[in-house]
Amino acid sequence: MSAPTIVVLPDQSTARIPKMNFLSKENGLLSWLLTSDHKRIATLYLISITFFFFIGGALAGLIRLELLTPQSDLMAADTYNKVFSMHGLIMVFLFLVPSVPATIGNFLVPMMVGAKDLALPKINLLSWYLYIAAGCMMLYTMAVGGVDTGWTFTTPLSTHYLNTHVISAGLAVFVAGFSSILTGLNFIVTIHKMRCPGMTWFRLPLFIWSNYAASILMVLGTPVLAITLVLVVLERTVHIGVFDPAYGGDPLLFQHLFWFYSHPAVYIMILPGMGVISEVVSTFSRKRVFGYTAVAFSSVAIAVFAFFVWAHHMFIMGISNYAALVFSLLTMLVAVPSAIKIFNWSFTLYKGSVTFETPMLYAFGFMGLFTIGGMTGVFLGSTGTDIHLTETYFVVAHFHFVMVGGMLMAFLSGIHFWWPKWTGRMYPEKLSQLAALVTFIGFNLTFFPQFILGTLGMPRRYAAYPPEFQVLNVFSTAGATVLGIGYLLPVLYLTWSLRYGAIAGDNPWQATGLEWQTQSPPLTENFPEIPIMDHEAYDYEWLEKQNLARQQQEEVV
Amino acid sequence: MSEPSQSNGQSAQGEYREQHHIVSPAIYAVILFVLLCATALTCGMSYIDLGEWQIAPGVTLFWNPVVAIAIACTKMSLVVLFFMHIKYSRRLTKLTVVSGLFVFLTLIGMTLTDYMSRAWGRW
Amino acid sequence: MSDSSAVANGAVAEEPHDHPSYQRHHFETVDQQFDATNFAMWIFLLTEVMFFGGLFMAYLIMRNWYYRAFVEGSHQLSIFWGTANTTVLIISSFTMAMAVWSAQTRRQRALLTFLGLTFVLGVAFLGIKGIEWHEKWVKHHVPGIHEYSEQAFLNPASDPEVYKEYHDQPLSPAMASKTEEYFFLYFAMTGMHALHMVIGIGLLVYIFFRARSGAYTNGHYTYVENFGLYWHFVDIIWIFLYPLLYLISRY
Amino acid sequence: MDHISPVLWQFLDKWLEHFSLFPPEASKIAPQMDALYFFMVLISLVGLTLVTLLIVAFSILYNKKRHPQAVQIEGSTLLEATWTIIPLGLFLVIFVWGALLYFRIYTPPPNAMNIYVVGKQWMWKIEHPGGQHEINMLHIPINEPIQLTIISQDVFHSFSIPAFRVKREAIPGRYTSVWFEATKVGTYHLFCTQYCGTNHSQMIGDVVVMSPDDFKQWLAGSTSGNSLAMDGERLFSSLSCNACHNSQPDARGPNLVNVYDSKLTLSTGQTITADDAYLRDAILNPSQNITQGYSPIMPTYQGQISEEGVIALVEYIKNLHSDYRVVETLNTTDIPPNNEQTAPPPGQKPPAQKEVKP
Repeated sequence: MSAPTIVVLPDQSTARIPKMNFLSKENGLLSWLLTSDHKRIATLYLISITFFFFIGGALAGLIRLELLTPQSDLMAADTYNKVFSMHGLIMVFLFLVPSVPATIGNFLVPMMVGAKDLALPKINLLSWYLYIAAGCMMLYTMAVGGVDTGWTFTTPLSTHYLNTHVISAGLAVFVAGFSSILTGLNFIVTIHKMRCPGMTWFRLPLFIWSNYAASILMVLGTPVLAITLVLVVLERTVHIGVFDPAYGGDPLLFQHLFWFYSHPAVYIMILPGMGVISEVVSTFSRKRVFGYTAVAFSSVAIAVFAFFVWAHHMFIMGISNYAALVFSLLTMLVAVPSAIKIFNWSFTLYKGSVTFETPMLYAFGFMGLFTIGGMTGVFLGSTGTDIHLTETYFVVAHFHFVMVGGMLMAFLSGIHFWWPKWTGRMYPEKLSQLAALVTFIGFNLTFFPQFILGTLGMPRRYAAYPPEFQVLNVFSTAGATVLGIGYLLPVLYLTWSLRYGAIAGDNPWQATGLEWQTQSPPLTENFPEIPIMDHEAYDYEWLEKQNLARQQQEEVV
Repeated sequence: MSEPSQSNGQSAQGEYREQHHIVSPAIYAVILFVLLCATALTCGMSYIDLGEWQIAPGVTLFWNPVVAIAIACTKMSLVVLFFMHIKYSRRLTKLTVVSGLFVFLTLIGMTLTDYMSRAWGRW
Repeated sequence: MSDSSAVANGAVAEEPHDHPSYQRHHFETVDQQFDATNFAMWIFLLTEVMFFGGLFMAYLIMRNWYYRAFVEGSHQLSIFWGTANTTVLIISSFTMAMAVWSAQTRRQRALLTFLGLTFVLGVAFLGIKGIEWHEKWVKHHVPGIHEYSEQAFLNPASDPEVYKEYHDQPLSPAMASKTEEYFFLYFAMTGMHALHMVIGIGLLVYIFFRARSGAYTNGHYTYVENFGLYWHFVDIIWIFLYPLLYLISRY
Repeated sequence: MDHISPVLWQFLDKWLEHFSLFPPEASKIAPQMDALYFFMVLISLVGLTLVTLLIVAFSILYNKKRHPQAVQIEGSTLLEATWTIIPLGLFLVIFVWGALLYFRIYTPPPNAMNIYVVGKQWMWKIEHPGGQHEINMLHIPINEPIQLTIISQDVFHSFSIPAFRVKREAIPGRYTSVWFEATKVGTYHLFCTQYCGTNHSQMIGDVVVMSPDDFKQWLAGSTSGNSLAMDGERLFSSLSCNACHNSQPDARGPNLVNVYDSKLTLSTGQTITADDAYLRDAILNPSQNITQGYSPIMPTYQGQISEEGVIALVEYIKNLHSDYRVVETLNTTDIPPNNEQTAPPPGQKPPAQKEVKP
C-alpha cells in the first residue's frame, strides 16, 4: 500500500473496540484508585491536570478582566495579587510541570521502549497521590484566602511581610515537587533498564530522549526547591533564617536557590513538548526526523546547560556584574540547541509528503510561537537589554509564548495525536482543526501586545496602570476570550468523541512508533508479547513492508 | 549520562553478574577500622591550629576546614566504594554517583561565582 | 523505590512456573528487577544529595560571613557526644553492610542479628542527639521557639565549663546575635538528618519482621541492599555534618 | 458621529489620544539600548520569516497531493553545522554588545551627582544632597550625570525609569547604584517593577527633567534649610559618635576625616575602599568592619537609625574634609558618651595609630 491517505480507519461497520483493553480490564472506582497500570495512572493524571488547568485559566480570565481598565476597579489590589499568584502557582506546579510527562509521557514511555509498565508502578501511583495531595493543599490555600507572594515566593516579602497563607502554598509546592521527582525517577530507570530487545539508545523515539532529559532536570533540580521552601517555611514560623537581611541572612541566597530549580523547571516544561513535536512532525510528513542524532543530543545539551544559567533571572538584583557576564554567556549557549531543533523540524518536511491533520497544525503553531518565545528569551538573556525589559510585560509575554504558545500547543498536539491510541476513537477532524486555528489566533492576539507593553515599560503584577497602556491591554483581553474558546472546544468534542467518535483501529496515522503496533486502546501489559525492535526509529519503509505483509495474509485468508 | 554501550537493558544478561559480587566481611571490617581512625584523626586535627594561607589580600585560606573536609571526603568515598558496592557495580551506577556530585558542585561553584566576585572593584 | 521490589503480586499468576514468587510481573528477569530497583535507589539518593545541597550552600555563605559566631557557637556543642555519635553511626553502617552480606549469603540468623544491631545503634544515635538538643534547650540556644539567649557569647565567662576549655573572647553584640544563625543551621541540618534517621529506622523495623519470615534469605535481597544504600547515605551526610558543625577551630 | 456607540467612540478617542508603540528616548543610554534592541528585533524577524518560509514552502511543495511518496533523508551535517554556528555567532555578538551596555549602565562616572533613593512599602523616598526630600518624585537637571544610590528598608523593590532604559533593584540592607544622564526636558514615569506587596501598583511616581536654571530654582524652593550632611552632623553628635571618632590622637575610634574613598586595612588583614556601602556596613555591623589597630568596642546601630539616618551620616562622613567640623561637633554637643557599651574592656589600651591615608 504505497502512499495511502494517512488516516486509514478500519471499515466502521465492522470495526470494534477490542474487548480486552486497559480501560475494560477491571471496572469500579477502586480498580482505578489502586491501579498500578501506567496507562490508567496517565488517565487519572490527564483528568486532574485538566481540572487544575481550567481553575488556573479562570484565574487568568479574572486577571485579564481586571486589566481591561487602568484603575483597579474590578477587584482590590490585594485580591488581584492573590489571583495572579494562584494563577502562577497552579499553572506552573500543577499544570505545566506534570502536563506532558505525567500524562502523555506516563502513557507512552513504557510502550515506546517496549516494556509492560514503568519500572516502579507503585511509585508511579504514589506520585499521582502526591500530586492530588498537593492539589488539595493548593485548593485549601485558595479557599481560606489565598496567597499573594507571586509564584516566586520572593523573600523577605514571603517570610516576613505578608500575612497570607504562604506556608500551605509552600508545602503544596513541596509535595508537588516530590510527585514530579518520582515521575522523573521512574522515567530514567525505565528508559535505562526496561528497553525491549533490540531497542538501542539510537533507536529510541525522540519523545523518549526529550522526556529523559526533562527527567534528569526533575530529579536533580526539584530537591533544591524543596529544601528552599522548607527554609522559607521555617523562617516564617520561627522568625530566624538565612534569607531575611533583618536576621543577617541574604535574600539573594534565596534567589540563587530558587532559580537553581526554577530555571531548569522551564526546560522541564518545554522539553517533553519538543518530544511531542518531533513525533508529530515526523508522522505527518511520512519521514524520518531530519538529523535524528542532532535533535536527540540537543535535548541532552539543553538538560546539561540548564543547570548553569539560572542567575540570568537576577541580572538587576545586585549580583556581581562579573557573575552576570558568566551566566549571560552560558544563557546564549543554551539558546543554540533550541534553534537547532526548530530548523531540524522544518527540514523534516523537506521532500516529505505532508498532510495537515490537527496535531500537525498545532505543531506548526508550536514552531512559529516557540521561535518568537525563544528569540525574546535572548533579549532577556543579554545583560544590557535585560535591564530595560526584565520585570515588565515583556517577560510575561516571553514566558507565555514559551509555556502557552510552546508547551500548551505541544500538549494539545500530543493529546490529539495519541487520542485514538488512548481511547480507540477518533476526534472530529474539522472541528478540531477549527479549534487549533482559534487557539493560534487568540493566543497571538492575547500575548503579542504584551511585548509592546513591556517595551513601553509596563511593569508586571500591576493591578492598576497608567492610561496610555489601556489600548493594548484591551486587545490582550479580547484575545484572551478567543483563547478561552479555543481551549474549551477540545474538552467538549474530545468528551463527545469518547462515545460517538469513529473507531480508530490500531494505527490510524500510519506512524512507526512501537505504541502504534499494538491494539488501541492497548492491553494492560501493552503488548501480547514483548516486541523486538529490528528497525530504526521512524522507519517508514519498514512500516510499509509490514502493511504489505498483513495485506497478503488477509488475501490468503 | 546516557551510555550507548549500556544500551540493551535486558538482553545482555552477562552484565548483571558482577552486580552480585559479594564483598567479604574482612574488607568491611578493615573499612570500619579505617573510618574510625579517620574520625579520631579529624577530631584531633581540630585541636591543632594548622595556620592559614594568604592567597590574596583579603582572601585567606584556613587549613583546618580544608583538612577536615578532605578527611570527610575520604571517609565518604570509602563508604561509597565498599559499603555501597560502587567499586563492584556497573559503569552506569558509577556514572550516576559522579553526575550527582557534579551537579552538587555546580550548585556550590556557580553560586560562589556571584558571592566571590561581588566585592571586586571594592578593594 | 523499595516497595517495587518488595512483595510478589498477583500478576505472577500468568506463568507461575519459571518465575520466582518475588518477581514483579512487568520485569523479564530477576536480574533486571534487581538492577532497575537498585538503579532507582541510586537516582533517589541523587535527589537526596541535592536536597541537602541547598542546606550546605546556606551554611557555606553564613559561615563565611559570620565566622566568629560560628566558631563560638560550635564551641557550645559537646565534642564528646558528637564524636560518640559519629562512631555509633559508622558502626551502624558497618552492621548494615554485614546485614546485606548475610542476606546475600542466605544466613538468616546473622541477618536478623545485624539488622537488630543496626536498629539499636540507630536508636542510640537518636538518643544521643536528643541529649544534645535537650542541652541546647536548657541553655536557651534553640533559635526562634524558645527565647534565645546570647549571654554565653556576650560574656563567655558566664558559661564556665565551655569557657575554661576555649577562653573565647566576648563577641560584639552584632556578632553575638549571629550565633542564632549558627544554631538555626545546626538545628535545620541535624533535624533534617534526624528525620531521615527516623524514616530509616521505621523501614528497618519493617525489614526485620519480613526477614524473620525469611523473605530476604531466598536469594532475593534487593530490598535489604537498597535499604542499605539509604542507610549508608544518611551515614555519609553525618560524616560531613560532624566536621562542619562540631569541629570549627577547637584550638 | 452620533451613530457610533459612545463606548466605541471613547475607545477610538483613547486610541488616538495616547497610543504609543515605543517609549521616549530621554537619556544618553537610551539610544544605545534601543540600537541593540532593534538589532535583536531584526534577527528575530529574520529567523521567524525563515522558519515560516520553510514551513510554508515545504508544505506547499511537498504536500501529499503534489508529493505522494516521501523521500527518506538521514540529515545533513553541513546544514546542522550551519544552523548551529550561525545562531551561536549571532548570540555571542548579542552577548558582547549587551555586556558592554550593562557595564556602562552599572558603573557610574566619578563626576556624577549622587542622589539617594530609599524604597519602602509602598513609596520612593528621594534624598538630595542639598537636603531636599521628595516622595515618589525625582527632580533632576538635564545633561548632567546623575548617580542614584538605592536601598530598600523592607522588601525587594525595583527602581525603573523606562524612558531612560534604566532599572535597578532596591535590596534591603545593601546599597545598589545606577546612573543616567537625561537628555530631554519633560516628565517621565517612575515604576516599582519588583512585586513588593499589596500596593505594588501604587508605588509609581514621576521623574521631572528640568533645565539647569529651573533645577536651581527648584532646589532653592524646596530646600528644608539644612543639607543632608548637616542632618548627618546632628545625628552624629546626638548619637555621640564623636565620643570616640573625635580625631584626637588617643581616640578610641578611627579618625573619619577624609576617610571616604580611602583604602582601609581591616583587622582581618583585608584592605577595602571606604565607599558608601562600607560606611553603612561599618555603622550597622561594626564588629565585621574593624579598622586595623582598633578594638571592637563600637556598638551596633542596627535598628536604631532609619535608612535615611544612615544616609545622612554617610553623607556627613563623605563631606568631612577637615577636623574642624568634628571639633565643632565635639564642642556643640553636651551628650555624655554612653560608656557602659563604648568603654573598652579593661586591660586593652587602644593604640592611637591612625589608619587613614588620604
